[in-house]
Amino acid sequence: MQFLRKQFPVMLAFVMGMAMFIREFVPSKFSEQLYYGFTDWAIVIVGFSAVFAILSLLHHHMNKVRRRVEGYGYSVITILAFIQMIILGLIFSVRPGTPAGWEYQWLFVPMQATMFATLAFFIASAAFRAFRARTWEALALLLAGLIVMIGRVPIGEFISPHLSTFSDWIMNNPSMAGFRGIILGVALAQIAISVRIIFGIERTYMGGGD
Amino acid sequence: MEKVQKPSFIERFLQLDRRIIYTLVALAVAIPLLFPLGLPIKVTPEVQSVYDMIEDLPEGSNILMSADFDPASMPELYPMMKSVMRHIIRKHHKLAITVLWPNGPNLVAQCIEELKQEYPEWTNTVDYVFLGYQVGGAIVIISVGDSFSGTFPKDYYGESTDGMPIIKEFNQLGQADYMVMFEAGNSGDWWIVYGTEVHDVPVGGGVTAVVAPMYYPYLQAKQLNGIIGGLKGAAEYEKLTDVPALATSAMDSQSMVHALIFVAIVLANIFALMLVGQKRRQAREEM
Amino acid sequence: MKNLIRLAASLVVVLILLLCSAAFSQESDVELPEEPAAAEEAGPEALEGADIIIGLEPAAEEVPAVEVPLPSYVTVSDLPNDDGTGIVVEFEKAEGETEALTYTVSVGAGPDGPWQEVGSFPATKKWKEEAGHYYPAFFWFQKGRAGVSNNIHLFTIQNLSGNVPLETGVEYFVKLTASLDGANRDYPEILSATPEEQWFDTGRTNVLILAVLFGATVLYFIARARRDPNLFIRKISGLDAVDEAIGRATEMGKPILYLNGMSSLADLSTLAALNILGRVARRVANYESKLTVPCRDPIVLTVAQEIVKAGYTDAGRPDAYNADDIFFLTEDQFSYAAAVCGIMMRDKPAANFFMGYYYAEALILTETGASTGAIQIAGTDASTQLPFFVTTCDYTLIGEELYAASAYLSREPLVLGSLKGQDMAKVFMMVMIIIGTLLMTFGVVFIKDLFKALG
Amino acid sequence: MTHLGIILLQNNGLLPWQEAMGTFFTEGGMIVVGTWIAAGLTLFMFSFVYKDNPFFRFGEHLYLGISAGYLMSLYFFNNMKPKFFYPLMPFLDASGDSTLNLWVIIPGILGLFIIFRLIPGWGWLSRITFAFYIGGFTGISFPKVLNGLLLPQFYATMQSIPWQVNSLDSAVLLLNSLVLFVGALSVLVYFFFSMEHRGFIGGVSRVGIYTLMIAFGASFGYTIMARISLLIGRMQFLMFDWIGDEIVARIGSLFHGG
Repeated sequence: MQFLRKQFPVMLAFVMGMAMFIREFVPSKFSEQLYYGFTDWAIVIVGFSAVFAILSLLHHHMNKVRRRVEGYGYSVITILAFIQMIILGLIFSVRPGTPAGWEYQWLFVPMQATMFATLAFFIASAAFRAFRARTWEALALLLAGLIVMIGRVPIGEFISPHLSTFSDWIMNNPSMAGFRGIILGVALAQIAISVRIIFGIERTYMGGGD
Repeated sequence: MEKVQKPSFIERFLQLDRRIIYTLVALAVAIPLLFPLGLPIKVTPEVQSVYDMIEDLPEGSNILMSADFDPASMPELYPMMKSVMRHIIRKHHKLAITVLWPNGPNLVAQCIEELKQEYPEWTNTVDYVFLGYQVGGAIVIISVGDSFSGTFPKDYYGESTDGMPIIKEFNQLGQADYMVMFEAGNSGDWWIVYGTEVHDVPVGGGVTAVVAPMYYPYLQAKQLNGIIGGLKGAAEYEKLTDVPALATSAMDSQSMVHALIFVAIVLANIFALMLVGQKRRQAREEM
Repeated sequence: MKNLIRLAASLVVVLILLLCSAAFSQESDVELPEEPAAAEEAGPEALEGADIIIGLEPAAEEVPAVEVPLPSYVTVSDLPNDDGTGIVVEFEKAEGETEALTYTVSVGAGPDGPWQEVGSFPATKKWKEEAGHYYPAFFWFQKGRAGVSNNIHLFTIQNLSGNVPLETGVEYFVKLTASLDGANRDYPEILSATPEEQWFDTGRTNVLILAVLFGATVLYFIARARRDPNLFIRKISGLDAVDEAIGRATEMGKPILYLNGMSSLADLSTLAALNILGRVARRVANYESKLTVPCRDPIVLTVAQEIVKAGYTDAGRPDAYNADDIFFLTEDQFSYAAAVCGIMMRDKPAANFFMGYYYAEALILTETGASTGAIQIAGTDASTQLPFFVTTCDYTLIGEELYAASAYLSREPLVLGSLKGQDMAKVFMMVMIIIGTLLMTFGVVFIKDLFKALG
Repeated sequence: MTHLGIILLQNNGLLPWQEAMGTFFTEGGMIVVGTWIAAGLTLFMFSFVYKDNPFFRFGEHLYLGISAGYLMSLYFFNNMKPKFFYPLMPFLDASGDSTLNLWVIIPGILGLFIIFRLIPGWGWLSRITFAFYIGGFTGISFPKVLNGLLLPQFYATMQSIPWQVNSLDSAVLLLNSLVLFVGALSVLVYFFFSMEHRGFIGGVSRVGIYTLMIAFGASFGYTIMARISLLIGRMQFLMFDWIGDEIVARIGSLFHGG
């Protein structure tokens, strides 16, 4: 039992990791089957875990209702909205032209688009607060931001006709160099964490204790 | 120096409540939509070349259009699709329209309806055919290389495409003299790789600002003859066709908001510098 | 543990030797082609791995109205580095090729047809240089590799008409036709080849070598850290803020909000975020504050519950753990964001942690968090969202720092050793970039091809 | 219930009641109703940028429930049906594309291990699932990181430096390649953990910080336009689809003096 709890998961992670790693260098049909086999299985696992996740969501809101915490009425809305959607969705499917499809088009999509659009407000207020030349680094951020921002709209032409050329230059040279450095560093870090996981050195994800 | 009074105007400006900024942004977007300002727009060469291609083709040439986007990209792509379509109608070209994204066809249908009110003589099945959506992505593109009527047995309105007057002259990707695609994702890659490169059809693209960087390499490689990028590109095309519409006013909104943010940031920095100066002076006086 | 690492390391070495030998056995085929006598006539640049090489001058029996150029020789062979579903036609640029010339390739089950057209292309397209993955450029020592710039046409056949894939082990016959101004001319020989599957993708040799090199470096430094646990790792600014934020939340008696990012566990940054969550949970348990973890991915939810539980147990406070505090919201990006904003505005957490991968919603979350006056600490490798975290959060772990922080916080020598290994790999990379740039500046260009990813 | 279960699992195109609904949900009245609901919810969701309020709270909870329900239905139709139920019970798939594949019982068991977390004392079983899932995906991403992230950037950074300067254009080219070379390397030095950032290393990492700041500023400025486009899209919906072209045009003409 102790073996199943401790050593077995580590060994399983090693075997799976090595198998999928080696597979990447084998072009044969078997290796392709292995890949699609694994991802199909992962989809099934996620499907089961989704059931667990939904139970967690419902439990969280049921708890609020049961304990009558402030605003528990809203939790009732979430529960009802979920239940009616899943029932309609499973019976009629979620294609356009079904009740669930209608709800998707007229409830889900507008709310999604609106939340997305609030970014226009937030980006303005974030720019206002953050673009202050408090330090030399902040000045670099501020100048690059202002030039690129204004170089992208027609009024940039009023200020200087070279502004949009210069803003493209910033995007394609110093900015690209910065992101390249970030990506190279991240790639190395990801390699290191992969090695630690495959060789069982990194086991936080398995929890601890018993 | 007992000056613990109300914060000065400068200090209050630097601590500006975010809600005031939100209100200003909302106004800066809404007002130009109501009354377009008509700020000057400079046409970039990549938009000009799409326009020139449609303009210079002899009247009655075959043009294929693919609208591969959904309502999420409508603010950017719908206005440019509409003005390109209007340009095609004016030049009396034949037009076939396909859609590779499942939620796209309604947008095209809406665009056609609106243009028909402007140009009542523009006739379905003769001047244009709206083939609608077909599943399969790249397979659809390979298949239209063979025939439109085979790939789309029925058009969007449920009519059989076989035997339509337009289909008699224009039934293959290869017969197109030009193609314009409107892309919010990577379907354009498929069009280039499996379609226009294979059949040697020149192609121009209208793309959202987000995916534009993906398509510029094709422009450099001359696999695209032009790009209409984002709202700005749409506004430029409206200027070229001389019908300022949604994109032009949206571009005015953009300019307004950008100017607002720009001025606010510049003022904030000047004020912050002034405040630092003030504090220093005060400190010196106290000494 | 030690033995496991050793076992694993030796396994890797054995596997690599195996794979390399496979690679080189294939290479030897390439370097020593059994050249048929006919190839001599074709000229010195006999093509590698060809099943059949024919070098006859095109027979000029009947002179067509237009002189259609034909290539001097054509080869058909198995497509290398594939799963046995492709064959490839190669031929040298014909003399007098122009844009107007079109080549058409047809495939048949027997030498006499029936023929199915599988592709047709103008003479300005389909060059061998473009077929990177199948003919990796870093084997510059291969014959016919150097100085072939746009001299050899290469056309791969993987589907018959109607998208029917080729079958492994079946012989296919190929006919090449050149057309110019309506006149057609067939290449006089019908050639054939049989698709076969390969067991090592030579196109990824450089990836494998680098993976082993970097992997071994990391493992070596982990082993070294075991002997000498006092490796120097500089302080990562922003990490002290983690403790500070937890302390402040406790003083104020307010909860702490921790997000693991928007991605699934298939994304390594989510794992880094979960690692940090484990450390945060341990400290939170000591301080007796409340830790709220809304999740977006079902599997991340379950792992996060396990990790927080372990953190509380390690801190000796298993009773304080409440599974309901680590809960699922939804997988939809913006309803998740809306719900988290709701939590921020109502519970007013004193500290918000944003770790892992984020998309556009990042700014909605951080701006709402800033408006409630919380201390905000972010850590992400999502380069598109970094600008927003950096400008709206109190501390941001940028890119690699997220991963380093998860190692640093654990303070385990083994994990710190892997940071050291990572740095060594970085030195190697920087040196390679400098050497490569210098060499290329002085005209040695092949060095770049060694690092080309061929997909 | 079993009967309904079977119907759900079957794949036979439109079910009878779906046909009966016809175009009820896609035409006429339901669109008007939809537009009004959408407009109302749009305003509800926008209201939170001002401050938390009952309207937003209503919208937020409704959105949460609907999205969770919608995505769970999608999970069922797109994941569980084709990948789990059909391989177990191929006779349910009317298209006949499915074949019996009992191997899917293994991921089924691994999935059940996660649900077993609800049973006290059984939670540790889910570790096996985590190990399987995380181990496999790590093995997949390790080479992909090299192939898709590291090598392409590495390859792009290695550029020959055009030293010959004989015109303004060539000077710009030289500047560009130097900026790219120095910028990328200095950022890498900034991410160096084994040494204190002092002396030469400290100087280079300062350059790295400036490069990063320029990159972040530029990327921030670049994104503003795309975000405002989204707000324009919503405004156009409220002003033209909901309130209607004519009214908006009339308001507009009031101010235009028309």
